[in-house]
Amino acid sequence: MKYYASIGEKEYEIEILSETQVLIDGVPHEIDLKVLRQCQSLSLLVDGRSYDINIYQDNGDWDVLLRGRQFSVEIDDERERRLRLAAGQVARPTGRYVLTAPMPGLVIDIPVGEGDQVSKGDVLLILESMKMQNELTAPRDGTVTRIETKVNDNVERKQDLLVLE
Amino acid sequence: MKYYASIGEKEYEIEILSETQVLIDGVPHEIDLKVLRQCQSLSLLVDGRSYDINIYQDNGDWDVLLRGRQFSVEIDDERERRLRLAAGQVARPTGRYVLTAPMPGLVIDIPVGEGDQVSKGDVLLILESMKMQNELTAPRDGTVTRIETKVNDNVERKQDLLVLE
Amino acid sequence: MFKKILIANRGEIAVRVIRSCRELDIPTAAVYSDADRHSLHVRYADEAYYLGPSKASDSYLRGDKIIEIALECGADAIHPGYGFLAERADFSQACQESGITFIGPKPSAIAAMGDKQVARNTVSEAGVPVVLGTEGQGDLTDEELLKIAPEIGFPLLIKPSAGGGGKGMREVRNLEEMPGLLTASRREAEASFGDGNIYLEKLIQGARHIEIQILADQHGNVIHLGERECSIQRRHQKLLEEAPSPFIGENQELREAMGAVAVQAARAVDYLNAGTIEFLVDEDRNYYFLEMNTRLQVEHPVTEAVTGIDIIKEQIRIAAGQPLRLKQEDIVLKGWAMECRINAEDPFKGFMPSTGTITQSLLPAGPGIRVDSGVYSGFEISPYYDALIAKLIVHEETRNETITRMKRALEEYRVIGVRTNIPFHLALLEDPEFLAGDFDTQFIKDDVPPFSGGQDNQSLPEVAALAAVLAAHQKTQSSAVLIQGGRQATSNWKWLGRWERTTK
Amino acid sequence: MFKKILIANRGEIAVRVIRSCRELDIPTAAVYSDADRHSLHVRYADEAYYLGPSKASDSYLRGDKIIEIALECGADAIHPGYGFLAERADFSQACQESGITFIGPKPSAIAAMGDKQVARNTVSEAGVPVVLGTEGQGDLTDEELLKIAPEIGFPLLIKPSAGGGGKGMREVRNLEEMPGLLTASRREAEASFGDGNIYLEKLIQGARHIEIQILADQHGNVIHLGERECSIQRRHQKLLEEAPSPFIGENQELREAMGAVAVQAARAVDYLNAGTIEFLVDEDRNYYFLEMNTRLQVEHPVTEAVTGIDIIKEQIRIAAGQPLRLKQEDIVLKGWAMECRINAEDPFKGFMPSTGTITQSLLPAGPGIRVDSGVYSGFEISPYYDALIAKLIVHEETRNETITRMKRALEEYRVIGVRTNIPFHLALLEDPEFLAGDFDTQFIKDDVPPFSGGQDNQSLPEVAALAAVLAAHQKTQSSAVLIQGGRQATSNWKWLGRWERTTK
Repeated sequence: MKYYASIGEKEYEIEILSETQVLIDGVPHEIDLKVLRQCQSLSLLVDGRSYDINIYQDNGDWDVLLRGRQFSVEIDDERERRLRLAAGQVARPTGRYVLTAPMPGLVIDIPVGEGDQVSKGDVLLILESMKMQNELTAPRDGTVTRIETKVNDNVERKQDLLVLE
Repeated sequence: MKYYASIGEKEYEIEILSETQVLIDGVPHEIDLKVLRQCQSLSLLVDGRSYDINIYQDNGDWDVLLRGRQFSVEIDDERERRLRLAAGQVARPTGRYVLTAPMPGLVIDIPVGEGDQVSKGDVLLILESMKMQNELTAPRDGTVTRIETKVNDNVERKQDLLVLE
Repeated sequence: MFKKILIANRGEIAVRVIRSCRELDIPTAAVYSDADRHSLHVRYADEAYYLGPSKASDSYLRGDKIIEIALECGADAIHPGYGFLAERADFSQACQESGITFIGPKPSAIAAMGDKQVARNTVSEAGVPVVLGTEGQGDLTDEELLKIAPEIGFPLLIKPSAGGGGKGMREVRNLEEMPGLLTASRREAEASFGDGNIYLEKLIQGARHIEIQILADQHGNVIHLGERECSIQRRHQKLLEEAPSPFIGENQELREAMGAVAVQAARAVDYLNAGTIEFLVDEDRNYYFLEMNTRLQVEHPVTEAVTGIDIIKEQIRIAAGQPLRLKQEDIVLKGWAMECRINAEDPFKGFMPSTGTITQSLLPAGPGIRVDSGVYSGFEISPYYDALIAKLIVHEETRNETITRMKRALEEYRVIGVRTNIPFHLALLEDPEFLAGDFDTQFIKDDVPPFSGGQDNQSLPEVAALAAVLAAHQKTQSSAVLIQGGRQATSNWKWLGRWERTTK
Repeated sequence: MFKKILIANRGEIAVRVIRSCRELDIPTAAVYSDADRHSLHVRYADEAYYLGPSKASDSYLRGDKIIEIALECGADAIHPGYGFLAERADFSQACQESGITFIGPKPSAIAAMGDKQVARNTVSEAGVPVVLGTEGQGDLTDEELLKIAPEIGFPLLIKPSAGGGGKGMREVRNLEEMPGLLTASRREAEASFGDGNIYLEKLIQGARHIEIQILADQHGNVIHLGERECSIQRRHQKLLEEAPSPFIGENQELREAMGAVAVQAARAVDYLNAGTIEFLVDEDRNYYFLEMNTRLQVEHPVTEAVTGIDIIKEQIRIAAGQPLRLKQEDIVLKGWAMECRINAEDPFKGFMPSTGTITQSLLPAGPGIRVDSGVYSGFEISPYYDALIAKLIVHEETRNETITRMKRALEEYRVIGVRTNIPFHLALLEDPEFLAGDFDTQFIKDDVPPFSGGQDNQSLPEVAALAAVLAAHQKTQSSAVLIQGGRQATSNWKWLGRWERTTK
């Protein structure tokens, strides 16, 4: 089975040949995986090199903790990739973006209005939580099509705040 | 519901009145119990005093870890106790005792033979494990009625070794 | 000695105080809000009493209720920790009136130093140099502050009169952006300290934040325990502290001069118990009094490491009327110590706070490692309190060795379930300027994180990709059996799905 | 410096060595047996290679295979830890012949000191006092030993010529019981060290076991790092060690005299790297050479705590040919340190080893606490290796403060799933004679454990009974619902049943 894993700009083609053999970008590697349930860790040996890894899925991507570093990995399998290539789109879709509250908190300010054009990085909303004022910013350019909260609202984690299109 | 809990010679009569109220030897206490699953602990408040407790069942008794101390608690409920009192026996039965291996290991010596009379504390068997020679002793007086292993046997944890009656 | 000490705080610092009390064989009483019944300070204290709803203003800031609980449970002393009521003169006063020892300075000293403006006036009069600002001009309105600002000159800082820890602080680059920042600062100050008063202070460019730890007993003895380097800050929040300061280094003369000035500042307000004099030190080694924190500091452990002194035990002994056991000449700094504040925040997403359940917390261990934490595996982080989940302190012979030990510890430390700033610290510890000790308070830029996310080891991203693929592979295989795997492979992989459910 | 270090060991000491290597930025290679694929040393090393079956003689004692792996993976040095191959001159020799640096003494010094009989001869000739025994008489048969025994006089000790750590040692009170004890001793020595040779030594009554840590470099520098008190032993296995020794205490003259004799003993065999000279000290402060351990000791961390030196880093630097960074006069002992060995054994059942899965391991933390452990939550303890699962080391200013800190740490430490000797240590730390520093090597009696199981706090048994009843209550209620509890109670209690299944 062949997979495509991306970390930022870098893509790896990884093929699982057996429980102990993989190809990474065509290069064969011996692996030995031991799952340590109780401490939610993987002990992975790759050609004798030892890695102690914590991994979990977050919003579709895989989050990997390794030597104190954190990597977000996007994964496609062969079929998914073929489908997307056939459809002519290699990049992920960029359509509607719903800004949700990353944590419970108090809405302090909404410096944008419905219909506003915003650029990537613009502050969309200020949320107070854990004694800090946190600026929630636009992940890309777009238009604010809907605002679903107001200043002084207490919002829950994952609650929809506004929509960007 | 009323229970009788014994630690060594000392017995406590404990009645659970509600989720927040108990009687210990007739004295009322306010309790507040919080179970912390992930770390297998109980946080128990008793009249405002805080105790962080680990508890598990081992061979029928309850093992309680509390401030680095370990207590083995035997528990009877009201019905069990009534039955036993009616049968005229307050103490636990003393019948057949099967010595089992407390850990995997190698049988080094069996200084007793079938038919031997032994006293409490006598060495029944020497088991080598974790680089130590461990003496397994008689928990009470009795007669060795059966020996189910021999010197140089590798035994598994909980395997029957010999019977005392 | 005290019969019982109530700890009017939560989190790591409450646990820290409980530990020292237990070692002194003094029973402790914890207080807790709705959000904290499961917290470590409740579990580790000898007694625990319910205080109120989760919001700090309804619980940990309720001095009246805390004193009531202390009286009821027979506590004859209260340790305030840091934050919350630690620098409230009225609370110290109320304790005194209730016959309870407040483990900290007298109300008069808190008032004199706690109001940053009065403090600057006081020490200035005692001959200690201060940075230009609006001290001594009372609580000014926004209008008045906007008028004075150009006289001080930009850039300048807006600072809350009460409290510390960088909360409510704002840097102002020009007059235009100042009104909005004044509003934001007052709001944050009000939320954090229950006091919206603010003042202005000139921002010294290229300055270092270096502070001196003070101990003062009831018998007129005042000593200092050397300095801490606290210039590594993001938005005026300290992130990493060390002792000694690499800027002072072998300059024993400067160390002693600053120590002497700090003692002088403490004496100026008849100071009692542990406190810290914060200085700004410019590139020419001129130092200016910044403020005095009339309480224990978050970063006190680095001083404990290099001096071998348990500062909290000293605080308790001082409060009980005992004279200091050590004289100034007994204080010898040994080795080098560093503290990383581990916050529940995502360094890859603008350091946004991260709430949720910590499904696993695996602590680093071994030589020279200390962890002060208020969390554990299964702990739920609430949005009500700050993001500090642990402090990682290491100690070794030299600064370089301390840094490599810290990196080792950060790599061992695992927090799963919430994001932490551990990757930020690791990157910082590989920064050449940081390694050279060449940094000021502006070193950590707000918009551009100075770290690569761990590009030091080429193979790590590849291994991360492989691990993610192995995990994803299990997901896509409906039977959860690897291509050539058998029964064992099934059970080996099954956990992933299970754990996913747990962390969702 | 070395390109890569292979660690020829397992458990806490392998992890300990990996940590220092990582801090020195030297890649590490672990080796593991079948029983250890999941062990912490495999997880924390940079590389890990399979060695063989679980039995030590098929894996960790296979020097040939270990050298083969080292050559294959490009390791240019091997750290042997303690036990296993650490004191095998032939292994040190084989390393040397393969062009691999053995991080330890030269084969000649291991041979001279490793054979306890030769060692006693050597140091005796160098003018160091030794205890009466059969040293220098070669490997005697049981028959010969039985003949010599009455000349030495009873009580006496049977000791293995190879190895240390109390394994294979037997105390003999009279001639009658001696033949059986000789057999048992040889068997245990053979199993532990692959060498069944033994010798006899007079047992000095009321003696203390005090040892001196040595460091010797390739440039002729030999220094000592002060003493460790190791008299708290059960069946000649050390259980608790401290530095300094309360028996030596302020007697700087005795400390220096013993230190000088230790240096002299090390020089007598042209010693290199870290080593320890063990002494017996009688009530009149006469000290006798007992043996030299030509390796790292289990209890090295107490010396690290009071000196601030990382002994493993020193070992590596010495092996790499670097001169010692410190001179004798730089060694200053600061504060007091104590180590409790945490063993998987049941102190309530004759200290029987306890195997199984550690379902939870919650470490103590906070100031002055160090844990060196090779286990973690979910770790399965195998019957193949020794029962040491962790070392808990604490450091404070004075002995009394160190003891109260240790008690606090032991109370925080939770190991669930296997029994540990933590209750034993807690009881020991409350013993008046121990607190007074008044004990010898016979202090811990074999048959009567000197502890009450925690009767210091009257209410603890009552609370334990209550907790057990609350847990049992859940079990007896078929619906798992408390009498007046609702949904929340159900979920609150459900875990107990679940966990029970896990630990069975």
